[in-house]
Amino acid sequence: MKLWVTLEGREAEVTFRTEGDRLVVEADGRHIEADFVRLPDGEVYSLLIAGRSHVVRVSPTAEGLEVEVRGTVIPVEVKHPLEKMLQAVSGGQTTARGETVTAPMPGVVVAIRVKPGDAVKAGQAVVVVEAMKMQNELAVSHDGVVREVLVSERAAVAAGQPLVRVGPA
Amino acid sequence: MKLWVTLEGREAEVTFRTEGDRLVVEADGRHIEADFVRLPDGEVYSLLIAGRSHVVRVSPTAEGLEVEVRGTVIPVEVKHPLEKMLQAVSGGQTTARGETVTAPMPGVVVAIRVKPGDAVKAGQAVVVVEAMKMQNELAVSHDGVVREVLVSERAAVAAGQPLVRVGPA
Amino acid sequence: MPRLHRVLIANRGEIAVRILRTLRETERTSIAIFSEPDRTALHVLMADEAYPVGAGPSRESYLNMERVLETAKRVRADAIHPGYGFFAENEAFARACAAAGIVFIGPSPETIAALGDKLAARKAALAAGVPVVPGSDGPVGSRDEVKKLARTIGYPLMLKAAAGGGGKGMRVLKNDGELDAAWDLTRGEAKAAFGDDRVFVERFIERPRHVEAQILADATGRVAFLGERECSVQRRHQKLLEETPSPAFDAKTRAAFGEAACRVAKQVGYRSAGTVEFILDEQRQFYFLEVNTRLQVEHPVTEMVTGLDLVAEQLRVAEGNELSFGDTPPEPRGWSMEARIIAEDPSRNFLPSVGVIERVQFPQGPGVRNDSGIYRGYEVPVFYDSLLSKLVVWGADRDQARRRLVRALDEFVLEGPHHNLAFHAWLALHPEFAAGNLSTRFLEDHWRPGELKAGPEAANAALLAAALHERAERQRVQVGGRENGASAASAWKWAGRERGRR
Amino acid sequence: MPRLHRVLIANRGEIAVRILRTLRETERTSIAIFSEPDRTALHVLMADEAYPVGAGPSRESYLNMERVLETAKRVRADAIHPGYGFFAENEAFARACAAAGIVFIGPSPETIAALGDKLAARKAALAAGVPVVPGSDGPVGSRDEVKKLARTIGYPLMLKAAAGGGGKGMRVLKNDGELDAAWDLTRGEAKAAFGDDRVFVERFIERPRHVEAQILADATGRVAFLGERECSVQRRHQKLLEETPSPAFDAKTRAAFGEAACRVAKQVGYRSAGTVEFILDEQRQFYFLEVNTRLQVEHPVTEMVTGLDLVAEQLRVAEGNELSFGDTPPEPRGWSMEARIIAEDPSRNFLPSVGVIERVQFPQGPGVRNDSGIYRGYEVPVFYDSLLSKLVVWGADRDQARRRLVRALDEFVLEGPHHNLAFHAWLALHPEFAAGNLSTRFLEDHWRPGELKAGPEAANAALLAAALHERAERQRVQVGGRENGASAASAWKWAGRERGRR
Repeated sequence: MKLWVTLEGREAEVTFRTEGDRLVVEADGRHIEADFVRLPDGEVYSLLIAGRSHVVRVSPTAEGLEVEVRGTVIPVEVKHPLEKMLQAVSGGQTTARGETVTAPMPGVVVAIRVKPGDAVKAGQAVVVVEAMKMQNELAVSHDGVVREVLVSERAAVAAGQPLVRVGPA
Repeated sequence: MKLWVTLEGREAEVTFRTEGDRLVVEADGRHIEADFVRLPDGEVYSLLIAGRSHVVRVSPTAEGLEVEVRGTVIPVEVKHPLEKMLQAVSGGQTTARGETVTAPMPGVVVAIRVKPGDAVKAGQAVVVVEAMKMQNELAVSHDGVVREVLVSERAAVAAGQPLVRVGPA
Repeated sequence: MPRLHRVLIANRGEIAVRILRTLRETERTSIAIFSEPDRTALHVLMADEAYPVGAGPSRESYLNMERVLETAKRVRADAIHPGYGFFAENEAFARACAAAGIVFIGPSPETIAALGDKLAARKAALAAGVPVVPGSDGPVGSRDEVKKLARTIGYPLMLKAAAGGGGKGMRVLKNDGELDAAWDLTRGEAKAAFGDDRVFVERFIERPRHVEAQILADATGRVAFLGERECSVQRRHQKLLEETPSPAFDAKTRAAFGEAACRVAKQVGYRSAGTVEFILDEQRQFYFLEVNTRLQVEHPVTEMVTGLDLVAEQLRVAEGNELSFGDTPPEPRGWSMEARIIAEDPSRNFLPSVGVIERVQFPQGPGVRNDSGIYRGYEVPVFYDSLLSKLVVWGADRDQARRRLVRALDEFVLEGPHHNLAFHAWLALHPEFAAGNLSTRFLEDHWRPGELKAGPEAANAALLAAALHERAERQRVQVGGRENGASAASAWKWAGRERGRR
Repeated sequence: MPRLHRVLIANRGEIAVRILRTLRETERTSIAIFSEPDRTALHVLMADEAYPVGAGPSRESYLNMERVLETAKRVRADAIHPGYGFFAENEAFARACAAAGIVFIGPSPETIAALGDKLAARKAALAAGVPVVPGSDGPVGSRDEVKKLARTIGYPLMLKAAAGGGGKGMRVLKNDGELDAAWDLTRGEAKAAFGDDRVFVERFIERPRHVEAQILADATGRVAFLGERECSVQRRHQKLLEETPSPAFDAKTRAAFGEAACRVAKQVGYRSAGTVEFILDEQRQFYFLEVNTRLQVEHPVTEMVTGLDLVAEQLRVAEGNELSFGDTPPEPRGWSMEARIIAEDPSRNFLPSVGVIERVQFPQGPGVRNDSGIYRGYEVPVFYDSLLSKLVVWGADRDQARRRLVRALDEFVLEGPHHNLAFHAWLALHPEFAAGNLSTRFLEDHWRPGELKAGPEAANAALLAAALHERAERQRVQVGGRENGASAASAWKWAGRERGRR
């Protein structure tokens, strides 16, 4: 089976097959073999790669997978051939699309730092949400212009609720 | 709902109902109320009985239930009205039926102490099975006469495998 | 004073569990209270008795003084242990307990009052001849007042909530400009956290160490010093890792330090367990900061090296008995560290995280202790703070303790909310940490986003895991399952946001 | 001697996990080996490296000397730690390691040989002027020989496998009649367990205490005594609960005891960690029993009171270094107890149990240590012994340790195989145990089937749980689901059998 896997910023074309409890992977030139077994509790695999023992925990997230290896969480982006092709077509200039700042968790809006029309720089805090007794400054990830402010101060917000929409600069 | 519950040798007629997170039980004259919630992992209930906190774990077994309360396992026999009636009809002289001694776990038969026709007394060891590096003497629970010996010495046996059949005395 | 048979714990989470363990070990009845969302919290499940006290928000339950006291009276509690936070340092609550004929396990209301206000505490320290950090003598009423003060003391200054503690409601000011930004935010936090928006300022020491003294005083006024704890590794004034002894101390410093701490305690007629907080400047001169009139989150490291049970000692004092060790506390043995395991995402600026504990396996084996309020399947509520567990280790010396911490973190399995296990592993392996070169600016100096990159071997394992996941999913995955390329692409863009939602 | 970087653990289960924890903490590479059914065992998952050594039965894997050594050589192991059992006390294996240029972590092959044979060990003790229990001077060849001996020493006698240990292959004889019954069974067990059916006899002391000395000797022949362990609570000569210090000892006895243990060790030029076992008669006179030339299952209690890591000390000695404490071992502090958590059913005459660990929550908090080889979802294999976990507690004194054990047992959740948690709770709460009145006959004297009856409050809770279960099952349960009344009735009869199957 063939996949495109993006891991720590690098994308690689990956082909793999399994023979019984052996896993054979080819990724940009490298050949990796492992003895694998799925453990009983959760999506957890025990891998023996040339004798080295690894327990890896896989949890799907909205943008792909998170794989935990010895406490470190490694985000992994997996794409299938067609998906890959479509993305190529769409050009994937992701940063030109603008973004929406959402509440990362339930809380209360204690400050709004921008108004529609304001220009914002990547990393600039636009909203302050208080949750778990901490005030959290929520920032935009790209330069842009504020299109909408969707909440008011003191408003209680739910996890994932859109707070501010920002369009391309 | 009505049940017959046998607990530590005593059988009681039990009626119960739930109202939201309240459980109301009547058992031979006694009235017990509890606040209950099922916990997320396994069949485990948190009970607050007049403020006293109990975590009870329920696991079904062949003969009924095992309820674990603070580390102590309490076997509980539950019967439904019809079942109860049928048992009444059948008289339930269970000891007259004879029994079969089975291997409680995988192991090797290291000794057979009886042959067909032998009279055996309750508690008498009839077979020795070695498992987990221990020799375990398996006894009959009632007086009787050996009908069949189903294995030979040195035989490897599986859990639950019948070893000796004993008929009524 | 009769034995305290029935003790109500006016708290929740790991500290409530910690306290009820000692109650059980001393054969007392443990009585828990719980808010609605805490019906299935671990302290409720483990207690002998448990009673509801209201809705989720603390103010409606754990901080609902009438309800808590009414419950304590109704269930005939002999005493109340407040834990930390909530009513732990609340004078009015302590008085109300006394009025209700219930023993408050802690110092007297007068002591709490005298030390609860940071400014009064400063005065007490000065009266006891213990040095304090230069600053405003009282609350400051306006930005301008602060600016005036800045001319004399000089920037950087620290703006602090008068009623504050636990690092909440504090901000550093490098200049007048930062003051303007921080003024409202700090007073807002102070108001929200303590219902008191008074703030004051003091000189900000660039690279201070935070070192505190554990004291234990009996009813007769005998005060014992149980060694120091260094809590320098902090983020936003929130302690992350504590240890005892302090790598900055020699025997001479320790003696002077303990002596100063006891002087402050005697000055205010202290009783029960308490913590005298100091900061050390770069010259290792210590200045009095404040007294926490409660059991501290990090008290276990002191227990690990002394073998004492501080909660048991508090109970002894509350019963009017002398301390278990009389006049001579046990010699500390070895070294202990505590890592606070918090529901937050180090890779996203430590954003708090919530959710269900999907899987948890605590590290075990020699020299490891877990104090925790979570279990598999438990949903971490949003109403309370995000401390999930405390991983405490002991070693014969600092390096064994540190390596044991690394080993234990490596064993720790925690799935569900994001957490800071990997951060602690980074910290414990950092050469400056290993060398004991600590300060409260450790993170500003050494932590950079992206520090948690996995090595090539882990990356390989992750690659293989991804392949195995796809194999497992093969049936369910339809190629291009996301409606179109654009939204597949947008998954990228949203990645940041999404991860926060878990 | 160079540092041992790569250490292969020729063992499995909790002790393999225990050893690899120290390897990780001392920054060495841990190399596990595993049988086919152990591919998912905890020691394999936790090790840095893991290699297969054959099929399930020990003889085909963990006891397959060629395969294990070939593996150690192939993966370039610097040393092998044997743990306990398997090759731990196997002279030939130790020699083969040396021949292969691999360090065997333990005493020399000569020492193992000298002490492995109980009769040779008796001679060594006598030579060192240490008293032994009167008995046969060598193996006994026939029933008649034993009967002759019985005339001089007198019944009761103990029939023991010459190559025995760990309580396997031992039987008590009260008279000639019992001898006839026990002779074949004992030699059968001896053959099965040790491949050697030689047996010998010694005087059986009616109510002995089992007390053993932990010793640690460096390469230069310096021998340290690290305190005693009392292991009197046993069933069928299988230790169930161990503690240190012994409630039977005063300082004077301890000094004489330690001195005797060191004499035996010096007599045979002992090296590394070892245990000198004694029995105490009713007059508290101690007699040498045997030397276990290995790390003991119950070594953690010694670690709890001394703060030492015995595996780390073994590594130091194997590297030719002196002990971490030089000449003066640390003063023991407090009291420690270890409860062996075993897959067996106390309510069915401790019948061994197997199965999947459906749920496990280890007790946590102050003074609690778990050394375990299990995890949720793990299936306990039938090939190896049934020790699931060791619950170790520490207290400032015996009573705190005992009450902490009770508390920890109460917290312990273990679902799947039957286990002896409730038995240990019964034991820890028994007045005779609390009083320290122990002997190896403790169970014969005090344990009766049915001791584990739950109290009325627990019975009520169980009743309610049954009701809630029925409610949950309401849909699935068809009334009379069992085909007919007869088989419903027979469910009763079969109950006993069935429970064994879980």
